[in-house]
Amino acid sequence: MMEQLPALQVVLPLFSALLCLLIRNKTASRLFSVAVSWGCLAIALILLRTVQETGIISYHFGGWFPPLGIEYRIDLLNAYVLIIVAMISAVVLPFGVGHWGLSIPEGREYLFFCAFLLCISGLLGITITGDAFNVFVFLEITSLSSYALIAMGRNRRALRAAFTYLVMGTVGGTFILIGIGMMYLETGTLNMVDIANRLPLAYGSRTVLVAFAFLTVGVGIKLAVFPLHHWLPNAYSYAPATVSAFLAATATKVSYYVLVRVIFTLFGAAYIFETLRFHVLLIPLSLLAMFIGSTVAIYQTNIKRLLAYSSISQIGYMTLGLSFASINGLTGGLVHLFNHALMKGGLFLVLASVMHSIASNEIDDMRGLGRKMPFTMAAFVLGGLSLIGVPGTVGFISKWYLVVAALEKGWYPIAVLILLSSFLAVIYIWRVVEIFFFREPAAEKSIKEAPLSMLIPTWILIGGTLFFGLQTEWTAGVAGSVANFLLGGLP
Amino acid sequence: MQWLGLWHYWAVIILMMIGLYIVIARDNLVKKVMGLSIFQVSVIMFYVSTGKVEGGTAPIIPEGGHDLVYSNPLPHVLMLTAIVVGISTTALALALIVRIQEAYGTVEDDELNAIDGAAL
Amino acid sequence: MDGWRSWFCGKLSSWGPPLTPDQLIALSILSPAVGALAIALIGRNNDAGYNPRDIVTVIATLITFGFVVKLAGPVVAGDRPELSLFEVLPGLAIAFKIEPLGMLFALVASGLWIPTSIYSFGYMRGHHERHQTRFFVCFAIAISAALGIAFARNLLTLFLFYELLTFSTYPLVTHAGSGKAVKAGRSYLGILIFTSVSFLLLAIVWTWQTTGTLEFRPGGIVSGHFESSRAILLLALFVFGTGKAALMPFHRWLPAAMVAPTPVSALLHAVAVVKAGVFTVLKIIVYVFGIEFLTDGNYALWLCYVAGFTLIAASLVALTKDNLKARLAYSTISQLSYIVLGAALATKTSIVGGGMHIVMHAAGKITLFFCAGAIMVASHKTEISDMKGIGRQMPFTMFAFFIASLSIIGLPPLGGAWSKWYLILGALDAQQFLMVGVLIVSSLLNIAYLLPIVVNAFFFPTTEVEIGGGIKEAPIACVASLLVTAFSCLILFLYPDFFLNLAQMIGEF
Amino acid sequence: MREKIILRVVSKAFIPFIFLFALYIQFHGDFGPGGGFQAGVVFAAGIILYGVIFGLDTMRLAVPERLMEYGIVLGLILYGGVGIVSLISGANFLDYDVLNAHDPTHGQHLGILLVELGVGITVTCAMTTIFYALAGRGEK
Repeated sequence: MMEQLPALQVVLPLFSALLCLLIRNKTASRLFSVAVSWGCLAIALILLRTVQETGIISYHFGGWFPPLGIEYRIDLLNAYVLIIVAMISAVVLPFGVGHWGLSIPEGREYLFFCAFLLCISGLLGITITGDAFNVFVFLEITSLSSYALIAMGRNRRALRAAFTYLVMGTVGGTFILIGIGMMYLETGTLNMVDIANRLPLAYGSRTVLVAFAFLTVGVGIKLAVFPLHHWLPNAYSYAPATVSAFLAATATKVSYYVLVRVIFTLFGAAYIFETLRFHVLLIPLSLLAMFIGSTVAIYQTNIKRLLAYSSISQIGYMTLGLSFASINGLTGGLVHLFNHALMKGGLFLVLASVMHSIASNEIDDMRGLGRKMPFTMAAFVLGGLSLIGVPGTVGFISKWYLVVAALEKGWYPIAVLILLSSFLAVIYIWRVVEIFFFREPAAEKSIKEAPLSMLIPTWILIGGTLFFGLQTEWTAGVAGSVANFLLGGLP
Repeated sequence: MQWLGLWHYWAVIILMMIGLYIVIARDNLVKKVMGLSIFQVSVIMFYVSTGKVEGGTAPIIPEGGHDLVYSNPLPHVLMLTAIVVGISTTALALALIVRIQEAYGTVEDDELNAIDGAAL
Repeated sequence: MDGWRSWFCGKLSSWGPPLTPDQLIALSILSPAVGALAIALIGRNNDAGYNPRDIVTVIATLITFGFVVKLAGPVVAGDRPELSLFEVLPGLAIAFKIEPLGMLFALVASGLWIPTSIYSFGYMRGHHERHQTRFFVCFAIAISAALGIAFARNLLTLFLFYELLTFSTYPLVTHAGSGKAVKAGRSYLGILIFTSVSFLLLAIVWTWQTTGTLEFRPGGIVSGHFESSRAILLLALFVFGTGKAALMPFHRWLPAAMVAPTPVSALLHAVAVVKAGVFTVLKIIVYVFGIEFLTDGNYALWLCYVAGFTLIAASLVALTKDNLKARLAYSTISQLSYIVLGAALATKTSIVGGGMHIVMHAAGKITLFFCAGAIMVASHKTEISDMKGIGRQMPFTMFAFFIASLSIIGLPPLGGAWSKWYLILGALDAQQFLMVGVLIVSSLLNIAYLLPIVVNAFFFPTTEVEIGGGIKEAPIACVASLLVTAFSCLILFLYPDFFLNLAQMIGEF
Repeated sequence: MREKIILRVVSKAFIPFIFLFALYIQFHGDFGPGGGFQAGVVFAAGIILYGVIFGLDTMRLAVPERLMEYGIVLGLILYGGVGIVSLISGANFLDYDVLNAHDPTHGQHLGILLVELGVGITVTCAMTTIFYALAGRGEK
């Protein structure tokens, strides 16, 4: 069975999603999806170990050998991203087991879990596949299920948010499709390794250029790179709380993975950064994202929107790391992928607990909440510190690599800007921390600490931000060898 | 006149722009979805047209005929999936529009904005 | 090593349970943290009467101090115990190694924690403060962070605990929860984080990127990698990045932090936090730049002037302040610059002076703050002009205030005399006669802003109508602690050997 | 549209042929153009035509909503089941060769037939469900 794991990684959640439709009972479908997500995590862990021990795994479907058939190709990079997706889903799905509350629409629980599992399988599929067209298919599976998930939010604005996301997402997805088509025209293959081998022959061609443009813009929309981020704040704010946590921690991460794949595997860093000088575009955009995202976050009154804008700025860090095209920079970007998943997942879970307790996301309603829900809010503070990049948290590690990368290139102003932008994070985090802890509660309502089934998943992620802030061998270590591998060095 | 030789690209691009324009410029959500569909169809046309080989036939091997030129079937197969994706997207979009209509009583974007307030 | 010293060192290290030095390092940093946890768990919402958390606090202070003292023995004897934890980044670990300067700072911070805790019980009760459990928890964490800074083996570890110290003291500054406190907390956190993230971290990464190491080493690590303007820039980033050293223009947080309850001002903003700042500056100058490197290139000359300016300017500002705590705050800023100046002069003697001043100023300033707090608890007075004649109602407090003032001014027979002595010697060594002048002028200014308070208190009749009315001495816990710290100023003059030894060993890693 | 007699009669006559054609596309997909997708859509078109002409309630009697929802799943499970069977038989996912122990080509035939059947069922049911979902909204 071991050699079938790559297929199972995707097939397991995919078919479990269908089974959820058959089960229909809300508790049963919930427990079932939790079990499935844990199974996915186990598979992902085994795959990472296998890749580390034996190198690249190649799996082909239906007896068609690559490059003709569809190939699942797992190297360090996707194994690493698989872990992120599987881990977050394994933590988010059990969140609040035993409580039905507000985050899951009543009467449609099984549909919720079905969409959730579909989304997981889509994300895992994008990550694992070695076939360019397959990326598109899984991308659409992810997108469709996430539109549905977002639309399940309680506020009617969730519907509009989902619709906007749908329009933007479809345009993005279609752009990716065009890009893939162009590459197919130029190389006659859809297998990524094959494309990568053949593209250098066509570097002069305009088709390749256009293909790259379409792919980047398409992925950029999905990734919410500044100025293509329009859909993200509303989608995250109005989605059901656990969905925000899951999407914030995984969806953009997987899009980032696709971008890295496109740039470093398909087109090759030398072509993108030396011939096209892509960083000339990407670095200013990343910096703008960092500053504008954070600045807008400062003025939000809805805490989920605040975190959503913070996500936009954090995505700026990731793309910045990528655009250095150096080992340290890419390590920084990739490690931030993991780190940001941990902290944003944790923070959104905190908000889900808060939502459960006070049924509001407005910062004003959370006055003095630190005293009523000390453990939950302490988790928020720690997650916030991590966003700021305080040493001892994961945020520091990412920032460290980015600054080192900037200095290494001699781009001192960028190093300074990276640090300054973390100061903006201090402002938007501390503004709400003050309100949580140093304001008197509005009215004496009986607000209780969140139940254990919510606290444990939250603290797993938040604890992770602390643990991996000190023990970086599994995050920065792996990210470092991925960066080495992508930039052509030895893994 | 080389640029005219690739006339199917022109068709694709014009369709695509029409679609995008509708998505951007129309306020009615249903029309937006229509634009989106046109946009997607343009890409499907693009793929299908690239699979065409001069004088090629459907890639089904008749008995005895080995020297025939076939069109490239792969883009067609891919588009099968893309069509399904398109249908799903449209269906989902329409479902959302129905629910927006129920929740807001309108499907015009500017009216929706007015209802939700400028704070969006 | 003479006889009594080896006997003393032996005594220091042999008492108590047998533990290896690396265990001791871990224990001394952990015990305040564990104490914090225990306080959090045991603490009740009873802020007025008996509360078991008080006992836990005292036990934690004693145990921590015990561990630090037990470590002092081997350090004085020449050992440099170390402990390495995780490797955070390749070649960069969270690691501790104790050298004399760190030992000095650790002894001061953990030692003064004991009287401060006892003082706090009296003060917090007397002042009817709320959320006392949170107060003691954060206090203990702050001490843990201070010890981490003291023992850090590399810049990364130091930075980690530096930031931990900032964040753990924030709730203490905003303790009152009033609008004013929250606003002060903002500028406190804002300035400290801004400087540390924008400058200090940048300097650290730059150093790492250029030299490939962040370890503290005798003789420094940057020589050979940085020169001329780049060295000056790096030094500026480091020194201004250490916002806790309150060098102008990044000093505003310190007066702002005075909204905190007085024990916080006393221990943290006269001892642990600010001393962590100047300690960091000293440590960076001695172990990252290296004294020779700085004097050879004359890179630190500008810092002398900045420190000298801060020294005089802050004293002048202090003269204008009528609020006692504000005056003490500016006095602290000025006194911190003595230490920075000692570092910037970069001679062996001036470094000794700087190190000694960490101890001497701590003992003096904590007493002054204790007195200010005691006056506040007993009479609810905060303005100096209202304190006329208060010496008659609170003789012990004001006597202690007098002793401590003399120590800050630097008059024998009090501890402050030693550090000033060495600082002036250091300035002479460096042939910075202007700085000698600055030091002398500032001593005069010290007299001008401290002694009038005492004179007011003892020799002027009170202006209040109800003479001898409500005002009595502060609670016994307060008075006892402030007398102990005042007495320690005297002791430090008579027996400075131990700290002097440590200070003279600075640079021997 | 209950009064439109022509529509009713004509569509009644047409619907069986639509179904038949769908089945043809479904099972001839092996040898010519066609397959599950197309067949499913045509089949669903027949059902939806019935619904449009005779009303939702009548349609619900003929093809219950719940049945259609299960149909989506069952079709896909049939598809996936083929994959799982090939997994269990020791080959890779969706490797049809192992489905028939004697002749890989027969295995291929069987495999594609089952998979396409699954697709056909799913598409039919999905289309019908979408119709229900959109058309049924107004009644609630």
